[in-house]
Amino acid sequence: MTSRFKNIIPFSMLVILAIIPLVLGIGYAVSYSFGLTGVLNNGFTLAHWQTALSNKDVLMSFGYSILLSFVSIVLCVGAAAFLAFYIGDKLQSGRLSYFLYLPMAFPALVAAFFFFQFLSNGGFLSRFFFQLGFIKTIDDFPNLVNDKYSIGILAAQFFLTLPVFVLLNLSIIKNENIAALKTLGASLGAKRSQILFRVTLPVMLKKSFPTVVLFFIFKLGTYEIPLLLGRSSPEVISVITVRKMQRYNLLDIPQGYVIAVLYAMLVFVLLTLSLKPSKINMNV
Amino acid sequence: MFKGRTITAYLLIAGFVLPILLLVMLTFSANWVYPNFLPERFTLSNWNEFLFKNARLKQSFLNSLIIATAVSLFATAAGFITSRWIAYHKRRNFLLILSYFPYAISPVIFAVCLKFYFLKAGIAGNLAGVVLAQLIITFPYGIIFFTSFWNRKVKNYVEVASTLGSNDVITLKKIIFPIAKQFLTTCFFQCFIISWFEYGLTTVIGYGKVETLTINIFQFIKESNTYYASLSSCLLVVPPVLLLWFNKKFIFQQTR
Amino acid sequence: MKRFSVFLLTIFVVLCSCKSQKEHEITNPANKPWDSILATAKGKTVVMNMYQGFKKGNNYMNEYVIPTLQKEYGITLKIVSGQGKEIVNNVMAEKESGSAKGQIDLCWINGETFYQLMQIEGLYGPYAEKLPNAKYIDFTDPIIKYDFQTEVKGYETPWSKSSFIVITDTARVKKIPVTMQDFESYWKQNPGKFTLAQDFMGLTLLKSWLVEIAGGIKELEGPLDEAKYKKYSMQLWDFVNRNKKYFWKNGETFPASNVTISQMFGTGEVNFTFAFGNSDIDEKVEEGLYPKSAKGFILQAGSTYNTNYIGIPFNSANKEAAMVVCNFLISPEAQIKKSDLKMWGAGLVLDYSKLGANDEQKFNDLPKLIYGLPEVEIKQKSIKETEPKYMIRVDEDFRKYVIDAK
Amino acid sequence: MYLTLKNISKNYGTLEVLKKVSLELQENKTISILGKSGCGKSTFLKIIAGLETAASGEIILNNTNISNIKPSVRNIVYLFQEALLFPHLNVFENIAFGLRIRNVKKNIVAEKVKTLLQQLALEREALKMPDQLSGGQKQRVAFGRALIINPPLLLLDEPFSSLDVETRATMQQLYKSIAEMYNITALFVTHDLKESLIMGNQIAYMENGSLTVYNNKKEFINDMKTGVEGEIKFWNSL
Repeated sequence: MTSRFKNIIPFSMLVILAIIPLVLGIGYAVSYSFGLTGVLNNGFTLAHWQTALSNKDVLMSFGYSILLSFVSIVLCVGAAAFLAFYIGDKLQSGRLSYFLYLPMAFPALVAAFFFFQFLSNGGFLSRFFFQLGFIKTIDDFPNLVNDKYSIGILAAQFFLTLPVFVLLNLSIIKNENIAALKTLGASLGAKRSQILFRVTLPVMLKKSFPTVVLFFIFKLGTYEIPLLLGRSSPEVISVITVRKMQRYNLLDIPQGYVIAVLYAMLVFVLLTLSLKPSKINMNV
Repeated sequence: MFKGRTITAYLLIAGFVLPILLLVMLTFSANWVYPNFLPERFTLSNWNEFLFKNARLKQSFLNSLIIATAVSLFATAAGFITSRWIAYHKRRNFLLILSYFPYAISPVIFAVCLKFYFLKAGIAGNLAGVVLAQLIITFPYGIIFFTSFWNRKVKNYVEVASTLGSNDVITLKKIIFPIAKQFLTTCFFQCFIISWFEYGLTTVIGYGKVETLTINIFQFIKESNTYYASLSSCLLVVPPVLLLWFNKKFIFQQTR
Repeated sequence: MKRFSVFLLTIFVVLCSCKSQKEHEITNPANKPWDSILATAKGKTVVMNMYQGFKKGNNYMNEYVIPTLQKEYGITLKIVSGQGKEIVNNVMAEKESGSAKGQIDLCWINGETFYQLMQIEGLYGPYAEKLPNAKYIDFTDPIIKYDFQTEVKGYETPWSKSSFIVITDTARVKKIPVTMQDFESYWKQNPGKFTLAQDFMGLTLLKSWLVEIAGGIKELEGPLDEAKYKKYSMQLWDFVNRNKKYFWKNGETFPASNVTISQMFGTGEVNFTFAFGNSDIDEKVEEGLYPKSAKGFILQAGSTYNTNYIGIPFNSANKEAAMVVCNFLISPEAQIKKSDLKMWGAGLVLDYSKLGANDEQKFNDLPKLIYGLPEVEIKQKSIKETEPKYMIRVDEDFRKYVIDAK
Repeated sequence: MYLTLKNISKNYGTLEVLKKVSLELQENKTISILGKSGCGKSTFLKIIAGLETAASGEIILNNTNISNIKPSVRNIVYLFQEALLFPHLNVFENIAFGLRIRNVKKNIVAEKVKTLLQQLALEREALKMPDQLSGGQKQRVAFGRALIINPPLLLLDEPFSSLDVETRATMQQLYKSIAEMYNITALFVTHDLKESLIMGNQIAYMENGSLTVYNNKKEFINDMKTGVEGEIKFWNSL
């Protein structure tokens, strides 16, 4: 029937461009991690999984990535909520609103490069402080990139993601008619803090939850920013994967695929959790 | 109260504008020696080099442009068609999660898992391979983007049109396209930007042979060539900023 | 849905089962007469993997080599960033997928990279000694015959010789540390002013210290001796670990590349940087990056002296053109240009005595180093490279015992 | 008989939405179908329009079996609860749509649309976009858009349910006069008892996918399940 024929095109596009690459990519990683493919592999083995999982650096990398993404998201969500309520009207319309979109014109790589130029010991901020006489030598400037607390990475990600969440919050405030809900709360006798914690924030969080999880997933896979601004150890998941795959010790390569498989599983679980039916809503 | 709000707003905006200003400044700089805040002298030579001498940067700009255009055209069209099928499909949610996956996963990790097949197919290290690889992440984005378009209302419009005697082709031309126009352009530009910004996947599948602006930037950073890195950064940032000026919506994408 | 998954599974199984096919036994193009090689090479594009961290090196390639090759041989040379592990990885991936037409036609390699490429049979050869310009090279010279103690056997074309030196600023460092002990006391007095990179430069430094611990290169000659390596390397990691708190950023991170260290040396963030090749100081002083008080010196262990080479991956689709490029790069003209401080300032790989009088004159007319070490001094203190496995092990263990150790 | 529906059934999975529904309707008559929301009314209309396919049953219109004909060829117009005016076209073009896609000559289109605009009291709105119209105006445009192609059968799915009481009354009268003027044959679905009585020449009641067709209004009023009696009692008790 014609409708059947019509469906062939989207079906085959989905299969060819999305499903086959997915199955092939993950299949390859799985088979490599179990020693089934690869020049130096000879047959099924659990050894790579054992080595990778007993390696402190692999587990630390997962812990570090999760923590980093979490902190980064919390910072963004918190600041965005504050800004949306405090100066939302200024950001929503008028000339200023255009500037809010500026960071979205930055690729992660450029943001990373800029923050390196800005925050490193030889960077803009350090020079500025030197000129003002706050620091006497280059060594007085605190470590803000490749640093212990990942300040550089967090700064770059904050810069890139903050506008997204401000816009998200602004649209939720508008669509969910938060102002009316607040009035309603007040008329029912709620105090200001009660309105905030019992009405406004719960509504906002519930509405933005899927997007928050999605961004958490994005942050988990971030590559360029930690590559340039991170420390040698611990490394985020993408960086350690690529590094393990480019080792002098060629026998370490399967470990890279073990990490890739673990990461893919993590993403899948998070996606399934956040995309429960009817929660899919990309148009913020 | 009022003052505090104004100051906050301007501080925020300043934080967003500063990076562009400083990057632009670096492109005109020479001998930027510590601890001077400003370079010893300003020069046009970096731009001069780009505009008139260095064929490599120009080629990269062109490559980025070709790849992004091809990718976004195809991803928009394919995403539009496929999302319609998925939106009205029984297993809509399952298919959507499947589409989210390639979009949400780290492109560079996805790329190292796929590299083998690209090599096997003989399309690693060339433009076509990079376009295909980028399609693998932008096409699902297109699907996700358009699923909200194919809502009940649009379905009803189509039904009304058909009972009024309109066949599929006419409905597509006279009803669906006009209604979807805004969606289509927005999706096109967002895919364009995703592709324009892409680094991890492009470097793995493109072997570094397909030089795009992001690849250039990374090379310049590796060489510690701050001025050139800034210059290519500016080239990368300017088109999206222009788009922004044109229409804010076009660049509102899910920044990674 | 079921049908669909079966379909996918089939595709996957089919694709996986295609074992990488054995490359065809082609007749060695190197045996063809040079004229016919030249003719085949014409109009081809050669892709070269190259470490692009040397600005001058990039200029040499972009401004001299590429246009000259185009003009004289009709060959388009395309430079692509890539080094060491990346090259090995790419060649291996191509081997796995059985791609007959390789992505890369030339790569700039040496040491462990060469060793590994040979291990996976990733290089084409032997061809190097058949190049017409090979006559200028003394292939019996041990520094050319052996790449990190692995015999080259015509699988690589030597490109230049260089030696490892440490650079410091005499204005900032009054008493230059040479031994490990010197360094230890220097670090304690001047915390935060020293670091090493995770690339070949940093690894060479670590190997130099390994030699110092072992009491000289003699002890580490020959194939890697596990017992010896264990003994000395443990001392090395102990040395680094007990001192790293005095390193840049308290030794919690190490730059990915020495390029960063050179930049930081320029801004005064650190007081030492490293280089392969004596001309580095002159270049960077002239560029304005290093102060004029910059000075090179040699560590207690001596200056690791090696040759870097150019190899052709096994599956290059343009072997003839790649050979023509190799031949050009070892021509007296290209080599003398390369030694020119204004171009690159790399060490000549040709045998000086085999040059014609004309070329000899040209070479001697080149400007001399102002800030670098005298060539004689380096020669006296030069030591040969340890076996490649040392590099590989040091690389791994540096990560394991220092970077990842908490 | 002009329209005959024979044993139409439909199920979604195990849920039976329509159970062997049959119906007959004469030309130029309107039948009201009363039913609560979710009783299967909309599915029923969609099957007649060809937007959904029935599991079994036949649709015979003017002696032709149209059960397997594409909706765009059936010409049966289906009017939704919402007016569903094409948002990118103005009032004039919305009404003209059916003719435009049939490549009718421009001057004829202009003439016909103009007449309809007059009859629907929409002359002043001709160049407005849908979002500038009131609810009643929108529904009138939707009518005009349907009437212009002279459909052999009109399906109305609670077209006035979202309008306020006053507008609703006006629209009901307007529909009646237009139906007469254009000799319309129609199925009018509503959940409003009064409306069903006003609009239909004939009345039917749908519940849980089964349809009861009444021979006359008396029978309809007497049937307990329609709730008419309860309503009458309420008004009498006042």
